[in-house]
Amino acid sequence: MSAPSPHSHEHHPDAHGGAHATNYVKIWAILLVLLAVSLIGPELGIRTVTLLTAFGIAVVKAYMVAKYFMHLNIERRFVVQLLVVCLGLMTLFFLATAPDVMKHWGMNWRNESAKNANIPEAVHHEAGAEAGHEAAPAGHEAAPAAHEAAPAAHGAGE
Amino acid sequence: MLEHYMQQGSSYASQIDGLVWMVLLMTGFWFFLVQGALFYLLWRYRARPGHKAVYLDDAAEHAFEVKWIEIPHRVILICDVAVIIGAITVWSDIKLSAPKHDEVIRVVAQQWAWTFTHAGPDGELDTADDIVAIDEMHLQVGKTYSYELGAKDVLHAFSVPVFRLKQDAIPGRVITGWFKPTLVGEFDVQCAEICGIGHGIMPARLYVETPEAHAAWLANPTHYLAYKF
Amino acid sequence: MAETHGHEAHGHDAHAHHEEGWFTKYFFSTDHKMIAKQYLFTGMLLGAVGAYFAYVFRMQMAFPNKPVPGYGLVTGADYNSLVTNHGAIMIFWVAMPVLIAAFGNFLIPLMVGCDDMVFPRINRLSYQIFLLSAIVLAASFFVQGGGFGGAWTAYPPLSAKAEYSLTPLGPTLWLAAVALEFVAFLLGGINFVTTAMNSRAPGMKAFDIPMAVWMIVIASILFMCSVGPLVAGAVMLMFDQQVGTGFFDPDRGGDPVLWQHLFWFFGHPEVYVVLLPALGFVAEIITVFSRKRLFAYKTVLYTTIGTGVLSFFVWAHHQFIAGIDPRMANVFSVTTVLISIPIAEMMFVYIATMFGGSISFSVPMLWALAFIVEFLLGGVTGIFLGASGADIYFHDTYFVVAHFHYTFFPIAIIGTYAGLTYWFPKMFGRHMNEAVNKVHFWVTITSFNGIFLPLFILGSAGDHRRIFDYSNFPELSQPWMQDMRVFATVCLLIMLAAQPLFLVNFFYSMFKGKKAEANPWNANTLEWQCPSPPPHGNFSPLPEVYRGPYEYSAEGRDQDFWPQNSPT
Amino acid sequence: MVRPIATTRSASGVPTGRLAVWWLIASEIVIFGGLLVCYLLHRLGHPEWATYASHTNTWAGAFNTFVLLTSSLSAVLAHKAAEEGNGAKAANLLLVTCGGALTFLVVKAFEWTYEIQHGFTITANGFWAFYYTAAGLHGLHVIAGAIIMLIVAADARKGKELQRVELIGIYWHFVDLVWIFLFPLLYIAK
Repeated sequence: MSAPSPHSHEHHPDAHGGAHATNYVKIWAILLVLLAVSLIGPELGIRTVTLLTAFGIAVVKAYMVAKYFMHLNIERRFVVQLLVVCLGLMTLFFLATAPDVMKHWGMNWRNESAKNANIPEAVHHEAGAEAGHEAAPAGHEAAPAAHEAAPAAHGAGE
Repeated sequence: MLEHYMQQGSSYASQIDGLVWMVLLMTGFWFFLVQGALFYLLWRYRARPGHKAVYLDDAAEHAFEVKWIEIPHRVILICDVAVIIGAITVWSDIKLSAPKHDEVIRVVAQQWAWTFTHAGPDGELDTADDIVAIDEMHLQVGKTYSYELGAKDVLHAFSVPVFRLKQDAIPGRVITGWFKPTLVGEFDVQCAEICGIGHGIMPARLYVETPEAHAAWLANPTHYLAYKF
Repeated sequence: MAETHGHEAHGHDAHAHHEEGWFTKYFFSTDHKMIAKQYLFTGMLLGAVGAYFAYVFRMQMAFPNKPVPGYGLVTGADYNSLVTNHGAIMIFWVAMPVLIAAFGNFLIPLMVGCDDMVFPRINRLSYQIFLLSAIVLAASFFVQGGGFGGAWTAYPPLSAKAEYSLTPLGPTLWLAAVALEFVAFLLGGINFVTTAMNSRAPGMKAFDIPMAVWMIVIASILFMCSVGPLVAGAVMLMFDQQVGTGFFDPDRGGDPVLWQHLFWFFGHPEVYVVLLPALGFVAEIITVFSRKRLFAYKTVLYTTIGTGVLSFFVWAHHQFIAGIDPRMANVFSVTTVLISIPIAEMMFVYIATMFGGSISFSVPMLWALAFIVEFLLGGVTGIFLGASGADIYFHDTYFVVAHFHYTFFPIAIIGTYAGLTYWFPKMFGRHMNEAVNKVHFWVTITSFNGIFLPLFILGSAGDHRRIFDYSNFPELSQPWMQDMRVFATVCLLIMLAAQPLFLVNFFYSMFKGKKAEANPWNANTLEWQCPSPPPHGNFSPLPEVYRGPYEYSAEGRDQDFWPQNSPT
Repeated sequence: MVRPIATTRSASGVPTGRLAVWWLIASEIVIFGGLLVCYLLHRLGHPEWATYASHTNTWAGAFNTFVLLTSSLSAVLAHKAAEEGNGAKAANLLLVTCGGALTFLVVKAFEWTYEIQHGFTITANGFWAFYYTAAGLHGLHVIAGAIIMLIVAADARKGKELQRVELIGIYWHFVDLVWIFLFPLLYIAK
């Protein structure tokens, strides 16, 4: 994917530090402030705000670390392109797999076991099991219901 | 091409066979054309004393490419578009559409047997008169059936070659589809997804009967057949 | 670049001084050529194991439920385990080590004109991890319950739960072996790509790099970018197997379809990962033996990169009827049929290279041409399976088996034989017996077609994969079908019988063959400009490059070849 | 072991060591990316996981994020020192980074023991399975990074192989980046 540049030319000094002394401590301070901000979200309790701040700030922090600490701003372009392509592949994988794994029903199919796990009764039930501190897998209780609801097979198979 | 080897037992079997014919004609044409060109070039430019290879510089290569490679390349693109259109129409007719069904049949695959729950005389599933048969499926010719496919343990695949029907059964999922038998007879049902050591020994028999024979079967169903082997 | 001519000479001499004991020379060597031979011999040994598995289960297909000579009675579990591990061994432990690691290790430093891989010790480590993975795989057969039998795709819940696969340890050891093999090829891949990108001889511009190096580098990049999710998937599946989590267990919130996506997101780029090196060897060989410039170098390069990129968008054509949402099948059917365009263009360009050439039919050329001829049929039959409508009938039948053997056999076997017969003089400094190799070629190719052409017909007649006994299916146990299975098995026996011809010739000529000079085929690429077999440090002095690798029959020159490193 | 001449060349304009580390980072992105995509798919598909996630200790996660950000700072300062040729200072800063790694692991150890004692084991349900797998894989990368950092620091103190300080720095920033995304995914999204 990355056609290497023609015969290397020395415009790119080996040492990065020499370019300009970015004040790393300042960047670090900004990152801590962003971390603090992202922590306010759960305190407020408004779900959308929490999600927005948490992930928005995570992206900003990631950008700053990549740019200033990993010196991607003065790295050769094909390296940045390579990393972005890998991220793009992951989003491609997410988008193509979501209709089957994220959603639990589709054209001519429905995911019975996942659907039963979602219904509130299962959650309430799980809370009960957890209060008892025995770590019975929560999904298990819901499973037999799934089997019965879907294939009401005659006793032969059980 | 397929009907020579496997009869067409369902309404959409001919559509799939038609698509296979189209792809066969197109790919056959290109295959023999390209092989012919290759063997001709090998014969024509074989090493002979006094014969020297020609040197095509970029300009000559480009000219050759435009004439001999771009044109076939575009025609292949057109063939591909035709194949895509054919494939999507056939796929949509079979897997995406769900025509009004006369009866529903529930198919459950498990490690190494098929369980078919027929709707019984009243034509409704989950009623008292349901008929459950092991490794036996009785259908009436000409009736449009919808199937509910589930699996108990591992992945299986409900495959009826004569219907050109194949759909994986996934534990935890119920997958629906339809078919309409058009050929009376006794056919095979195979498992098309590896499901453990018994994958090869879980055949089921499919009986497509005339309305009278089907009614007779409904009257005294031969279900609960013991395992044959 | 810091290195000057003088410095190189000094660096080179320092190499020669330290003496290598017998052990370090052969088993603990960091010389890319020795590591290449280690990969080659391990790959060939495991190829024999894979071929033995094929022999056993083909005998079971032809003569069901009769004891197979050299194995005994094949039960259902045995059959599944043999088929699973035939597939896994041939792809992960024969095609990849020989095509990418053996030839990659041997050719990349020589073809880009440097003395070794950039990280020799990591190179040695990647072979050791690969050897460990082969040992772990071998161990997986001898644990309680036998080897893993859930197909090389290892779909859960069959591969995740011991109560379904009836082999508690087999799947985990198999998965550990595959994961170790991924680690070995990630390390190796980084070495190949960095060496090819950085250690090029001075003067070698991007379009002066031979196609074999380009193809192995692009293959390594495709592998590194696609194997990631499956490494994560392997960790999750191993936890499912041994720790008891429910990543892919539908009863506990997991989803088996997620594993299918993880596997095939890697699976399809993987088949291009093994295809590209073979295409690279074919490009080198057809240009040398038709004394002609590779037709449209840039077109080949850009279609290769195009095929590589497109190969990330097609994976769900393996899952049309495997429970994905039917609407997604249409999307993947479009991309799958479209990927035939760049591959078709590459085939046309290879064939156009023959135009106006002076073609001599030596053994490497025969193998390279056989690759194109057989791979065309493999590619063409892929359209039937890429078209979602037709795949409903053909999925998991022997039509699919025949299709991918018409692509994998040219890649793994014909590509390897082409590479071996072409680079044998350089690797071992001697010539193989040409006549014996030609007999071996014709017997292998005719019997190969004899095995898999009938399988297309059997697949169309409804034969499904991985079924060890068709007698339970009346439709499939018709006499003419059983005769075809017997015919295919007999052809396999003939092919296997022909292989010792090559092996004896190979090992005999290694020591007793006619001495080979540096450039027996009069080729341009740099590996032919150093003595054969190349000494430690390859070139002295390290070459400079002045032109592309394929300047054959240039006008106004008496010689019909023009080595890359000759100034005039 | 005499390093081959091949390593001294950099036709692509990026020194060989750093080019190899970028390829390593690319393959790591795809590995962690694959795992996090699977987690995200399940998390968006199963709303009830939010209640399971409510038992994670956000403050421990936040403190660990602070620890890793600080260790990233010391890693980049070590790189700056190595650029200026001051091997000893770079080695000390690398040791500070290893200290940060150790703190991270100690906090994680306490966090996990608390959670396991309260029944949230890896086999409890889907969320906890992903929680331990993702955080565990990340923890292993932290340990691997710390070990390599000690080796590089030992060489740097003697003024040898100073360019490796930058290489381990890039790897360490990547480990920090993965945690920057793991933190909201596992801790904040409740």
